[in-house]
Amino acid sequence: MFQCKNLTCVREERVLFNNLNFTLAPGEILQVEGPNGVGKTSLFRLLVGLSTPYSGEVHWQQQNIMLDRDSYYQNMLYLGHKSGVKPELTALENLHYFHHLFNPKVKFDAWEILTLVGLAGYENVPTAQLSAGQQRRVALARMWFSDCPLWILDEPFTAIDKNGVQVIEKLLIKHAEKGGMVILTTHQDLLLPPQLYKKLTLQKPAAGEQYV
Amino acid sequence: MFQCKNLTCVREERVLFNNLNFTLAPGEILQVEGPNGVGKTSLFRLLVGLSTPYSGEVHWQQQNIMLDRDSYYQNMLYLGHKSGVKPELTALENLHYFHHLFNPKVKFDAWEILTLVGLAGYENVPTAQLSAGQQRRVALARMWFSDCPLWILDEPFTAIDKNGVQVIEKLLIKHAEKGGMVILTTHQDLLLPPQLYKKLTLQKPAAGEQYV
Amino acid sequence: MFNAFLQIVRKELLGAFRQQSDILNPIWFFVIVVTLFPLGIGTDPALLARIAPGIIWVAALLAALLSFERLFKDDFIDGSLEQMMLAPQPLTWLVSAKVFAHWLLTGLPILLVSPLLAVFLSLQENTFWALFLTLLIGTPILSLLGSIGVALTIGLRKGGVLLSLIMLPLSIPILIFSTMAIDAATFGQSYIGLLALLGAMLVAAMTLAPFAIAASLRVSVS
Amino acid sequence: MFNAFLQIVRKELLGAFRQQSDILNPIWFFVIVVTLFPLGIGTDPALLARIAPGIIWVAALLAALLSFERLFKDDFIDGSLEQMMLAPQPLTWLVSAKVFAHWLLTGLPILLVSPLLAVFLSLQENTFWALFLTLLIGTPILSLLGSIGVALTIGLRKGGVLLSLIMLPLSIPILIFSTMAIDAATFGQSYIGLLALLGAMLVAAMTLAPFAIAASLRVSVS
Amino acid sequence: MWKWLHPYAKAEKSYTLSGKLMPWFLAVALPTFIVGMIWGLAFAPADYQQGDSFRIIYIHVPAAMMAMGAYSTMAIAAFIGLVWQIRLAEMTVAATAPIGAVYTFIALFTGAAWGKPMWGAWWVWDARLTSELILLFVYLGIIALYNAFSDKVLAGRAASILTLVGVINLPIIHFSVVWWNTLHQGATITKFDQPSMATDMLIPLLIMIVSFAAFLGFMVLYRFRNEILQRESHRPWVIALVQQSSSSVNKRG
Amino acid sequence: MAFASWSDFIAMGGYSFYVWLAYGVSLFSVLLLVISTVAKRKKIFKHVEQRLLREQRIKAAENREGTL
Ligand code: HEM
Ligand SMILES: Nc1ncnc2c1ncn2[C@@H]1O[C@H](COP(=O)(O)OP(=O)(O)OP(=O)(O)O)[C@@H](O)[C@H]1O
Ligand SMILES: Nc1ncnc2c1ncn2[C@@H]1O[C@H](COP(=O)(O)OP(=O)(O)OP(=O)(O)O)[C@@H](O)[C@H]1O
Ligand SMILES: [Mg+2]
Ligand SMILES: [Mg+2]
Repeated sequence: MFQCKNLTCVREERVLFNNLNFTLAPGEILQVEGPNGVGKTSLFRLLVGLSTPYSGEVHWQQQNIMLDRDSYYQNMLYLGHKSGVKPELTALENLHYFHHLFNPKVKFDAWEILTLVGLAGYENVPTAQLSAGQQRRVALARMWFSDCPLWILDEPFTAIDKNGVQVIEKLLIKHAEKGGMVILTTHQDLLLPPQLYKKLTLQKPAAGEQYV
Repeated sequence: MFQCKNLTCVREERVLFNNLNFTLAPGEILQVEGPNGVGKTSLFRLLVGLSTPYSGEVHWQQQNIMLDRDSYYQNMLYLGHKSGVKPELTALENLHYFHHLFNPKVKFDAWEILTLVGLAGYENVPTAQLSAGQQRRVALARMWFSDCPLWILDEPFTAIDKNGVQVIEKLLIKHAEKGGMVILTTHQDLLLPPQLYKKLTLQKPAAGEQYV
Repeated sequence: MFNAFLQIVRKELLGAFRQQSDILNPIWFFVIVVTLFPLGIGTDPALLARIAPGIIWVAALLAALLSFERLFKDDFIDGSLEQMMLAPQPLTWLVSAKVFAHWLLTGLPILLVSPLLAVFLSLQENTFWALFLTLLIGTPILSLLGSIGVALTIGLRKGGVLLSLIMLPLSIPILIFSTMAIDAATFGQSYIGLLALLGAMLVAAMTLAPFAIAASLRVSVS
Repeated sequence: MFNAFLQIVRKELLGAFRQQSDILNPIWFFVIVVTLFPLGIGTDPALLARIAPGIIWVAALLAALLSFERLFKDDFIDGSLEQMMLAPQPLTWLVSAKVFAHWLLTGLPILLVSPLLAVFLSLQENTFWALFLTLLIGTPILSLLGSIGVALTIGLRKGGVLLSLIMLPLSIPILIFSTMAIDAATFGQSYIGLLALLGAMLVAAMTLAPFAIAASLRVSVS
Repeated sequence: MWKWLHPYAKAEKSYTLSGKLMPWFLAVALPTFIVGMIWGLAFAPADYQQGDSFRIIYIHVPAAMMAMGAYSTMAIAAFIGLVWQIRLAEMTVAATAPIGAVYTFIALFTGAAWGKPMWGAWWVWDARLTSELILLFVYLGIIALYNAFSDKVLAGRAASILTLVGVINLPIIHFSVVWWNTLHQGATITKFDQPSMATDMLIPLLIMIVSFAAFLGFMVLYRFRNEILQRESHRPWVIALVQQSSSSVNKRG
Repeated sequence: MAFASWSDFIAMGGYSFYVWLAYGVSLFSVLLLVISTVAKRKKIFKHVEQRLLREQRIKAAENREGTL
């Protein structure tokens, strides 16, 4: 169970959103929508605990995430605008590092996963020498061996080609079917059938809510 | 007239494409397509003269671009994966800089243009403090006051919201109608009517062409 | 948990060895700075020997400083820092691994070349040993203190010179005690007390700095 | 064309003034390095006065070095460097504007604080003037030479320390001539010849370096 | 203490409270300053060794003492702010730093102006002097760090962390005179059992110390209010305040 | 009174330069601090006013057609 309680975000003196509430149960996918600059990334950084909310709390299994980071982070996978891939290491080395740091208990075959994300043949090239989309794929590869129930994905489809987008969407459905939860943003329309996911549309605060 | 003659690109001992030829006449829009890592960005960097081709030439008005950079650059606008916007300067300052350096002869009203790209009210915020899409918009704003006939745009729609994509596509059409040329890549489908633009699909070289 | 520590150290070393020049860089910088001084000051051996320990220490400080950028800044830009902060291990621990790797890549090489420099600057054996010991204890403190500085300035564009502003005053005590110890050695006095003081500072830094670094990171990366 | 030059200088200065601390940073760094030495070396005024010019020069060199990263590196990362290379003006000219801005932001402040440091290090007036003049002629050469180094190393990740390796040997001649001039001044001899030599180096650097920088950039950014 | 207040109301309450306190500090600082300065400059007897140059003491010593005092205040506030997550305490740190820096600068400058006639040099690398210089650097570092952040909440926290780390310099400054043999005076007035100074000279000094302390308090409160305004500028009460002040200006002009 | 006359007072027993320099610079720097602090308060007020204007501009822009 993932809960977002009365979350208020203030950035540079502007209120982005005020008293945001939502709950995510296992098996659900939530797409956060909204125009540029409305506060999606800011919201996600609150949800993963990278920044502290002006007011309100985020709860994972009835527990404030700020109070017990370690157990939250054992269950959460976040992919942001920045990919977190080390450019001077190869794809293979990057995967191994992620594996050891985040999911040490999962058994996995790095070569197999790199083939699945379409990087067969590029395993030993320093990531800096890959194309924009290929670099992104190295980061996304983590979804293929993650055992975390909660995935928080900020525009996972940037720079990914059409075929790639479809494959990832299938993966998301599979994850939800196994009881996982997904929160994601994207400016492209999801190709998923509408009954499979919820939408949350962020809007600019109305005139009365601009000041808290 | 923009011509690409027998262009071959080799990166790290791999042939990306071999003997590529195409011509672009005034009023045409060309979308370069292809899966991740096929060589679109590499092609574009050849087209603008940032890197030198393995073999072949790029011609602008019958003239090799490498031989007369200045006159080519007076007519060409390139937007790449990196936006070229200075994060510590405000949107306004960035626009003024671009204006003076690239299109000093055009008359323009920076405030008006920032309103057009949806940044009204953010004119004096350092760009670093804008959202991903808003930062991208600052870079794209150059299209609104550019007098260059040739636009070369590498994934201009990244991080832009749906409404934004439509507005930009309209701008591209207007540019083409005035006799301009556009070369762009994007992984999203263009919403333009198909008769308005050409497609060039890059493919991985077949087995026989892998070595030149 | 130990595995995570090792993995981070391994990743840092791998990255450095991939960019081969990276390992040699601090040494070269150090050597060049030390050779600049005889050029700038004159080559009188007595004078050189007199100011040598000070020069070597200042050079070590500056070499550490120059290499700090890479400790966290690159990680910040490519997003691997924020991923590290979301790892299911205590951040203090992961951060210690990074500092340790930094020391391996800058402090250790400086220790290894110091005998060479001692020859260049006509140091006596006694003085050299004091220099070596103070460097051995002092460079880890520099790595720890510097990391606090980097962690504080990481989110800022162009934190580079701000970092030096923050870090230098903090490292001045180490510099003072080290050079006092070396001076004592030159005059044949016992300097064990000063070494003990430095050691105490090291222990304090080792226990407290990781917390300061982690807290600073939580502030800077947000 | 002049407009483009001014615009680039303006942009650089604006960026630096936005980050208010950025203008003061080179000065502070410089001041701090200069204070480190008395701490590391000892406080005998005669000794200090003797090595002062060397220290000030080395500090100026290091301050320039530390600030080079920002000259092109930031521009490279955010893509404004490649945009500059696509501007319809000669690249050599635009590049000169950047170097000039760099000098305004690092060389000039150092000149301005040098009287203060002269007091700290008990310099005599005659020596001080020699120091000031050599700095006046020397720091632009440093900016120019350093820019070649940055332009060469920019495409490499972690070029930072590599840069210092390339740049320090190049700047050694300047250091040597400057300190020779200052020494001559200390002993009351004429140093006009050495200054002329430095001036000649400056002229040569100003005419040739922009081409070297532009060519290096075309290689690095590709 | 604040627990019963609405979480948003803390800042507004402290704003008004500090506004009420400010005049009191000023009421102490100004008269003591005038009295102390006139007394010290014109009425106190000249020192039998140093002559009239010793009158610099009336700013040198208060400034030096309050420079350290300001830092101690900051360190305590930083500790409170970080441990109990109190943003107001972090603001205090940011508010105090520039004042501390100015006091430190004054101590340094007056010391230098005193040293020239007494020791024959504007500057010597003496332990006391050096450590005071380091203190100035620490202050400048804190201010620069604070200014470099655009989000002032984060800036306050960063400055607090740096303040705490910088505490390692305090004992060094304090014991420097004991550890190194130095040109600089040892403790003279702080030996309370037997002050080694004539009372005629001592009393104005004490008055000046009080004045400097009260002025420190006044400035801290003023800057503290600035900090609150800056950080809370999205709150209705600040906007009301701004609109009120701008309309009153309009009425006048 | 430790001085016999005004000119004695100004002369400060031969140390006039140092004493008055010290006092002058101290007063000056304190004055600078005060001025900058007061100016800061004004700046904050102006900043908030500007922000209010900015919000009005955003409102106005929202009603326009064809913006990105
Ligand atoms: C730049 C030069 C100087 C600096 C940075 C400096 C700094 C200090 C400091 C930090 C204190 C400590 C105040 C305290 O106890 O909390 C102090 C006190 C004092 N200084 Fe200086 N000083 C300088 C020059 C001088 C000179 C030249 C004289 C006189 C010849 C002098 C006379 C005193 C006296 C009498 C005290 C009071 C000592 C006490 O009662 O504790 N100072 N100074
Ligand atoms: N800096 C580089 N050095 C060496 N090889 C590179 C470099 N950048 C890209 N490549 C290689 O060139 C190929 C094409 O890369 P390019 O960036 O042109 O692809 P792209 O079509 O733009 O892909 P994307 O859709 O992901 O942006 C890739 O397979 C990559 O491995
Ligand atoms: N580092 C920052 N400092 C201050 N303000 C910021 C910062 N980053 C973003 N903002 C502000 O917060 C608002 C929301 O930004 P955010 O990045 O959350 O938007 P977003 O919804 O993710 O937009 P996009 O679709 O463009 O990614 C923006 O209006 C921006 O001005
Ligand atoms: Mg976003
Ligand atoms: Mg690409």
